[in-house]
Amino acid sequence: MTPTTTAPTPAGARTRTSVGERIVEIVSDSGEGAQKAGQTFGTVCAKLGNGVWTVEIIPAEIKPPARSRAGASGIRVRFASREVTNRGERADLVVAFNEQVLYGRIDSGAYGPGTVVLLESKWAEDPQEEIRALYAEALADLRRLGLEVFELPMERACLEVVPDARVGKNMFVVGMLCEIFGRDLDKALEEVATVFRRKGEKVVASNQELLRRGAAFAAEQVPFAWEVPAHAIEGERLVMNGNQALGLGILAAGIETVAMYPITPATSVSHYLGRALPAVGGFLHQAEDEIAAIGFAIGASWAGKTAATITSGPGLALKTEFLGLAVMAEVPLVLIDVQRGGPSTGLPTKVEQGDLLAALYGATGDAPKIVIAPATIEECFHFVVLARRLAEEFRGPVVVLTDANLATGVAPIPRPKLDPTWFAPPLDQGPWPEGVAPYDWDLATGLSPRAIPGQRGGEYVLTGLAHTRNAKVAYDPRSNQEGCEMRSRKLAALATTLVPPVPHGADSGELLVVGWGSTLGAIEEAVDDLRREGRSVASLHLRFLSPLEPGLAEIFARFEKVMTVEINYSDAPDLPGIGPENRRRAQLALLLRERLLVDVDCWSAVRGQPFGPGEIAEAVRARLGAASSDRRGAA
Amino acid sequence: MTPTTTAPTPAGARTRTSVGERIVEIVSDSGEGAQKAGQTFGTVCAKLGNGVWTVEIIPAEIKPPARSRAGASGIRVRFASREVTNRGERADLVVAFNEQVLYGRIDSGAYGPGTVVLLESKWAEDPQEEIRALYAEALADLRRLGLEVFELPMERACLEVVPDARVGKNMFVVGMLCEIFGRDLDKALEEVATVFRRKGEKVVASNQELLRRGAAFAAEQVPFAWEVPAHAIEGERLVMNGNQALGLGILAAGIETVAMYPITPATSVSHYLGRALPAVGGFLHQAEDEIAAIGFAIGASWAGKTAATITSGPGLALKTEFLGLAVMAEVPLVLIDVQRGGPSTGLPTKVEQGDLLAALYGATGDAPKIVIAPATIEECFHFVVLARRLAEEFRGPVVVLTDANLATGVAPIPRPKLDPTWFAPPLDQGPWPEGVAPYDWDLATGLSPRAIPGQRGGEYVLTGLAHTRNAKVAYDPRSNQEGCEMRSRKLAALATTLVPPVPHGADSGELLVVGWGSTLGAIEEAVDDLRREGRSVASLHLRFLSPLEPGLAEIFARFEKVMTVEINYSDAPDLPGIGPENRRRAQLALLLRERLLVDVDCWSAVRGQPFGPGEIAEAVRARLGAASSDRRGAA
Amino acid sequence: MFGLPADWSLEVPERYFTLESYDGGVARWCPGCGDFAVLSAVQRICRDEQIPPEKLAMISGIGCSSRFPHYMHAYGFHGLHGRALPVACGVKARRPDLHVWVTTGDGDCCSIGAGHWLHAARYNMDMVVMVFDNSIYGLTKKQTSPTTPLGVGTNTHPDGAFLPPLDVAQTTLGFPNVSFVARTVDWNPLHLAATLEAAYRHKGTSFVHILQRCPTYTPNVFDELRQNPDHTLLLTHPDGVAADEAVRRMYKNQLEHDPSDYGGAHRLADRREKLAIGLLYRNPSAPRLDSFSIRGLDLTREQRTAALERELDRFAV
Amino acid sequence: MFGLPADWSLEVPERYFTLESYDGGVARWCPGCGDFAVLSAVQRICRDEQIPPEKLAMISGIGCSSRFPHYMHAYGFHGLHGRALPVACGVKARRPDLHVWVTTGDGDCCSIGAGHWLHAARYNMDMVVMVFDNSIYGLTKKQTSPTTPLGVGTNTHPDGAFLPPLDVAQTTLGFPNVSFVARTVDWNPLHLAATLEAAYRHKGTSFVHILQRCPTYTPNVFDELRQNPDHTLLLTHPDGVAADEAVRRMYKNQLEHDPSDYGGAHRLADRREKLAIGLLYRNPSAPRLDSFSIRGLDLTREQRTAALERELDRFAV
Ligand SMILES: Cc1ncc(C[n+]2csc(CCOP(=O)(O)OP(=O)(O)O)c2C)c(N)n1
Ligand SMILES: Cc1ncc(C[n+]2csc(CCOP(=O)(O)OP(=O)(O)O)c2C)c(N)n1
Ligand code: SF4
Ligand code: SF4
Ligand SMILES: [Mg+2]
Ligand SMILES: [Mg+2]
Repeated sequence: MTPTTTAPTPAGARTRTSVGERIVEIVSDSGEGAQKAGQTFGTVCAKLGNGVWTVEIIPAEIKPPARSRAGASGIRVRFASREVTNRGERADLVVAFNEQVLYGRIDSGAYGPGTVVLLESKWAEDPQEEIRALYAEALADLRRLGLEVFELPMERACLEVVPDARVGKNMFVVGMLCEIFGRDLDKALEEVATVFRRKGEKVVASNQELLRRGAAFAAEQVPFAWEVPAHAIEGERLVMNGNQALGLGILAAGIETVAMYPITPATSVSHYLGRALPAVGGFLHQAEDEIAAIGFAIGASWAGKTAATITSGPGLALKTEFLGLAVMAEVPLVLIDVQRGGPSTGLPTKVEQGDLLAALYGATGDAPKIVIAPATIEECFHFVVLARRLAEEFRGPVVVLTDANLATGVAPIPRPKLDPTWFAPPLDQGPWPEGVAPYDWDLATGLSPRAIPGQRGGEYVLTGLAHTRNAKVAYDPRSNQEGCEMRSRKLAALATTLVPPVPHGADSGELLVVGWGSTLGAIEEAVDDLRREGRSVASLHLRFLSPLEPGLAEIFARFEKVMTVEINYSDAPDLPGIGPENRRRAQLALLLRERLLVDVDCWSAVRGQPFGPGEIAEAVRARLGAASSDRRGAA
Repeated sequence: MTPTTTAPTPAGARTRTSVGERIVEIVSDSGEGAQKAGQTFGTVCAKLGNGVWTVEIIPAEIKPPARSRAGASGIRVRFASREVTNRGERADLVVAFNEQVLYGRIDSGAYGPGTVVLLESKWAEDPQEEIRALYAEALADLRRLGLEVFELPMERACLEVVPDARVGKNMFVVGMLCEIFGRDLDKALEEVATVFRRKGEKVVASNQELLRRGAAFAAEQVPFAWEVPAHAIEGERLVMNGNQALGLGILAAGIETVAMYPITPATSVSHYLGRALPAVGGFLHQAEDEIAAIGFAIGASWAGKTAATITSGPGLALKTEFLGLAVMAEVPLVLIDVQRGGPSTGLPTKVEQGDLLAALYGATGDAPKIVIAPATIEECFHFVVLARRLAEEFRGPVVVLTDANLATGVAPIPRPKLDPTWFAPPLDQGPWPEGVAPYDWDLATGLSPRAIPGQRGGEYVLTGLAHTRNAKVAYDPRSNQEGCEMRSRKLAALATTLVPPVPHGADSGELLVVGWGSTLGAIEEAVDDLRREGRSVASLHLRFLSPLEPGLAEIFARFEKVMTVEINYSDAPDLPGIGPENRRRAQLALLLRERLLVDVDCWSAVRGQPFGPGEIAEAVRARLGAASSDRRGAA
Repeated sequence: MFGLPADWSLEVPERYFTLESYDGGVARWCPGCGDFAVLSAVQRICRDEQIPPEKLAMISGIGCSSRFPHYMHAYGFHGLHGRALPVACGVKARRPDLHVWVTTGDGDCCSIGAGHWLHAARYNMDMVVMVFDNSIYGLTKKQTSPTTPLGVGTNTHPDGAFLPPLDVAQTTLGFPNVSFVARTVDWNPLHLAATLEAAYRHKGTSFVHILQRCPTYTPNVFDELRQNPDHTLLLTHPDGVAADEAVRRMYKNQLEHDPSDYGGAHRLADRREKLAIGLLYRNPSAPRLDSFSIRGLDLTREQRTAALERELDRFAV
Repeated sequence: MFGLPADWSLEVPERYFTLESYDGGVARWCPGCGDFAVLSAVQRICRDEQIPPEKLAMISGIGCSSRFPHYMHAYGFHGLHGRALPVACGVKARRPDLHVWVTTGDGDCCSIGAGHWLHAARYNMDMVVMVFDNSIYGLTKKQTSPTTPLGVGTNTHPDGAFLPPLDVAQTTLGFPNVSFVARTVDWNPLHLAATLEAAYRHKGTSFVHILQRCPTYTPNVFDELRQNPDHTLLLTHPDGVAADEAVRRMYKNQLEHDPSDYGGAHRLADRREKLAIGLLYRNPSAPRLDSFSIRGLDLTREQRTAALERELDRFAV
């Protein structure tokens, strides 16, 4: 981001530069409250009308030792004069409570030349010589890398207000940021009051004082100031992460039974539901394992209560057999998979879009099912509502694929206006119409009405064995063929109700970037940037992966080249031994190639990190044949 | 099959027609020994130099009631003047102990106009009127369908030798068949002696007498006689089914630990191993479930003992998570999946090739693994030997896909000459070379040597988390990318060692039929028949599904049209609402389309039955646009 | 109750259910299979209790015994091998009005289903769990089960199992929060019925260990027991399984055992001496997960919507 | 033994292992985590027993405690959540020369791993199974485990669990063919070490229930126990866990309990009165599956080839 305008500021000598957006990080040892600081600052920005995306930086260990390189705990706040849809790339400003935690962040590419670091300076005077030496060494390293470091005695300033700086520094930092970005201090003080409400007046007062001091401190010690003007927002906004949005979606869909087994990064959905589901009259079941969880949900659903189960990669693997049963026996079910890095236990806290093929093809035999992927936090909410309806209308499981990036990203979304049709309808216990088979398949659509236990006259025995429309076990040659046809036809029927997606940027051109899931924001931002450079690029984002949205062949035909961008593994195209016949491609690319017979290329990586718009743009430039330093793409 | 020559026979008035092949079935209520009769007759044919394929007809229930339509228990014997590779289609001759069991067989298309039925006639005089009526009705039905029925008092003839015909009829039938087909009775008597050896001389003598009586009875009562000349066979032959071949392959590969959980149709492998594995010093572990079974095998393999686990569809689903671990942590493992009808519990005893995509893509994240599929009973043996070697050389799991058709088909195969290199090498317990990492990946091939517990200096901790070449857990952006690349590269490395497959029939032409697994025999027979009709058709059979065999694009380019024939589900192409963009295609077709961007068509069905050459030929004719009664293919 | 049309309950008294009301067609087990006896007993209880067939949820795994639901006229769920109990818990969690009966086998329950077995006992939701113990894998044709006695050859262990069998009742007794464990035999229809009746009446998860004959694969395992009634010990108690006069006459060995005596139950469950049949243990006050899971079922749509708006409020900025 | 080069055994006496020989690098548990104590105790036993590091197979599932193998210098297998025991059994089945130690958590073992827990007890292969019971899911950040006490709020049950906790030792005792069950606490290093030592010496599957502090998520659950030693009952017996003088001095409540007394073990396992620590139960003669699984390891290549030819012969026509 380059500065756009320069405006004089009230803060004395400094000029306040107006910019379109800024990325700020607060990093520290864990337990120092950096995350609360970032959330508070982010909320203030959101309230003032900025687009905001915050994401927590979580160490791999639960309590890593202090001052450890891999142990950074913190938060990133990206805010702008427009909607923010992703975490962006390099930070503009970092507040760090020690110098060691910066290393891990640099390693993952979060900082680079130009990043400004406000660094706690007390380590320079540490009684331990080793620490002083490490500090000096790090300072040199940082500067060598082009970071602009300001050493500040933040902790000392805090100690003037509180006896233990560990628990006070964070609001001090919020004060600093408010000053640096010219935020209305009253709004921030109000927010502090809300955050600490439950802890009593004394705590509120002391934190408000810290905030004021921080602001004063920055005014004195920080030699720059920025402004990120707000944009107009309409209507009420809610601030949440994607997992909370999923949880709220469950409530709004009237899903009253959720069965799960804890697994990162899906667990926080159930943390939310642990409290919220009972509040709306539902029940959260923490089952003994993932198999029991899906079995429980299927049982509840068969008994007429639409149910959901929530998991991540390894848990999805365990649910494979039951997922096949839900397809075969046509039991509505919402299965949410918050994807993490794989294969196997993989990267539990990191992002990947690696479960698409497993969701589609994991079950043995032919198990057609609906698979959808929300692309934004707002869609996390609405897609659960959609999934519940699809599950019941199409009588089968609906897999909702989100990922760790959506799960942990926090942003404001418009407050949904609740619609009574979202709720699951009340349990039908009226008599079952005589003569209607338990699988009264409509030959054209494969759809059939469903008898719920308790409905007189609807008695039937659900089975995972091949069966007739009367739910009778049948091993004859026709019944299995018919059942498979009927279940497959449901997807075709659903597809006829979908409309073709609309490309972003342009309707035709040199290259079309195709994505799905959480990469939407970064891809579209990249496309916008590339188009501004004059490149003939557009993007298309798919929400329905099964059935695929219609009209793709027609859209693809308008572009010279089509390429997916996905956070999953693909062989780099130019490796020795890799040719078009044996290249293992990214997962959506595989699907599209098979269906459309179009030479869909892909650019993907499995680095456990969301893509930033810059690296996507870079990859596109490389594929377009422009000058690029990285022809190998992500590999 | 049309008669080829006619020769006078010794048996008086009848002429003995010489034919290229015959399909004979013996059907009865379960417990009447039909299977033993068929096996005995098949063995006699094999010994005399016929190609033979026998397959048991097994009712869905364990002990269905007598004279029930769905309860047919029996056997089919197809034998010919050449190798027989599949069960063929309509039977030429049926021996039936009651008329009711014929219905189920007719239903599955096993009989049709021209099939000759030798039917037990006692039911015509049954004391129960109902039975007499059923018998009469069935006779009428059979004749209406064009079957040629001969009513014979077989049971009465048996009762002259034994007091209970239930346990004697079967050898009587063998005698009849020997006479009808002009088989050397001495060979048959010898075989009877072998079969009943353990039951004592008296039993042998009485069964031999029954055999003689049967022969005499047929000579008197059966007004026709056939001859199926033998063909030259070289070397010693073994007669077995595909599951026994897998079991023997395990022994020959030196796999000394097999962990399984019973599941049809894989279980009979372990029935064989239950006795045989200890005999060669190995251990069969029946685990508490499929997850434990694969975990046990992985543990054994990590400890240096190459291990196998054997399962079918639902069990494969349960093994998904551990399979991902074996890929991620690079543990050699042979996983045999004897495919059955799916999805879900599906058709437990019936054939399907429905697990290909689940094997390839079932595990979450990117889990590249080797997948191979034997196409014959002989290959069932050799592919296990191959799988063990590949698993160890490429340090990961190898999935071997067979199916219920191979599992139950019995045929003679050349006796394998044991090769010492087939055996797993002895446990290496020498010191581990200093400085060699536990995953010392070769950058070009992804291969690395493996330390075995007990090797001094090789200590490392295997993990399913993302890890470095030092086996250290790593969440940094590069390590996961590198690990994924290395594991994927192994497939590319293996592919370079493979040679392109060779089409059967012709090198170029109008249509190429592509298959995999147990359909080989039927497809090639169909291609031969079609070529004899003058059609420009060839076939290609793949054994390696992952990595795919090389050179396919080049081969496909020589044909106008390519079409897979698979026993799994695909949408019929001409259904309303189904277009090329959303047609759900057969599994190998999907793979080939994605990789080669060739418009590979497919013809498939999920009727729980192996394909016969005739229906394949018919499907090909339909796709070639020739006159056909069934344009919808298998749907 | 839950979305029932208002006129529904009025209809109930007009209906009378006979044994045929529960008949789901011809059962296809082998002749002489013990499963038939259990089917009859359950149908009888349903008739005696006048349970509307649509209120029955018959849930099973996979195995010969797990075909049970197909032979009942009722709602049935013939699911996956080993997984009947999680499904049953899911059904019961929010449908307290349904009568849940679970059919499972010694392999289905004690081998692949072992984890769920333990946890379902712990959850203690109100349902009857019938464990059909024929000491073998029947449906897959004679493989060793965890209950196969030593010395019985099977297809996977031709020389017999390596380890002594587990006893279903005894092992169940060891599970946390277990509230009802009884044992009976299929060949004593009166005792079988009385045991299932007691199980049905218990509020909680009632495990009934049923020794079940499999003439096809384990024809002789119960020979001694069946030929000599002295190897059986009939447990009697006013709080136990009601033992008919006819049953009492059959067994000379009888013991009054208070089903609240957990220690005694443990000792009696041991089969090495005699086979104790009847109610081994019952704890009517063990907590039930379904008493928690039904919370909120009574909320109206309006209450739920209001609560949902409050939830949204929490995220407002 | 199995494919060892002939000179191998000669080398052994020359090596001496110190504690450092088993050091796998800095352990990364939270400060104050009970897991550290167990790690030290195990390293000490390995040193005392002079087990070559390459003969150690440290196997775990997933959880905080399951990181154990990473901190040992040894062969390690950090596998899947809940699945340590099947892997361990597979290792031991054909490698009797390896010393197998299993690390598992209360969630790993008693929840997702429950089926394997029961069956591994039944298989009774020679290994030590350490169940780290911190009454919580640690790694995934505070969800209810089957051992979470009532009243302890978690992220999935903010008002506490619905059901009373299961006790690991007590439940294990109920499993068929179980041969060794002991209990100890991480905060008594002497008793911990003595208990693990006894477990190591037992031939069979030795379950050690370790109450383990998790200062991060369940800081207070053991407060009472730790503050008042009178809530602990020290089990003593010549066949039991050797109790050091120092340990004896700590606990005023002591009981001589014969570990062969199964009924007594059951009663003592109950934690409602006092926490009994020490050896609850041991049965050295319980059959072991590994005594069967090793059969045939001594066959030579020639013998195996000959047997294989015989197998082929059976199919000859
Ligand atoms: C996941 C899975 N594994 C294995 C099977 C095969 N299978 C079906 S029933 C059964 C065991 C049956 O034994 P049991 O539970 O004792 O019931 P029984 O037939 O004796 O009544 C097995 C292993 C299956 N259907 N699914
Ligand atoms: C199949 C699967 N499900 C869930 C998880 C997530 N997970 C990892 S550890 C854990 C529980 C840890 O609790 P515990 O076993 O008590 O070990 P602790 O961390 O307390 O030592 C869970 C649920 C996983 N890794 N894999
Ligand atoms: S095999 Fe045994 S359990 Fe199964 S139906 Fe037959 S007799 Fe009953
Ligand atoms: S969370 Fe608890 S169990 Fe895990 S390392 Fe920290 S203190 Fe130990
Ligand atoms: Mg059984
Ligand atoms: Mg724990």
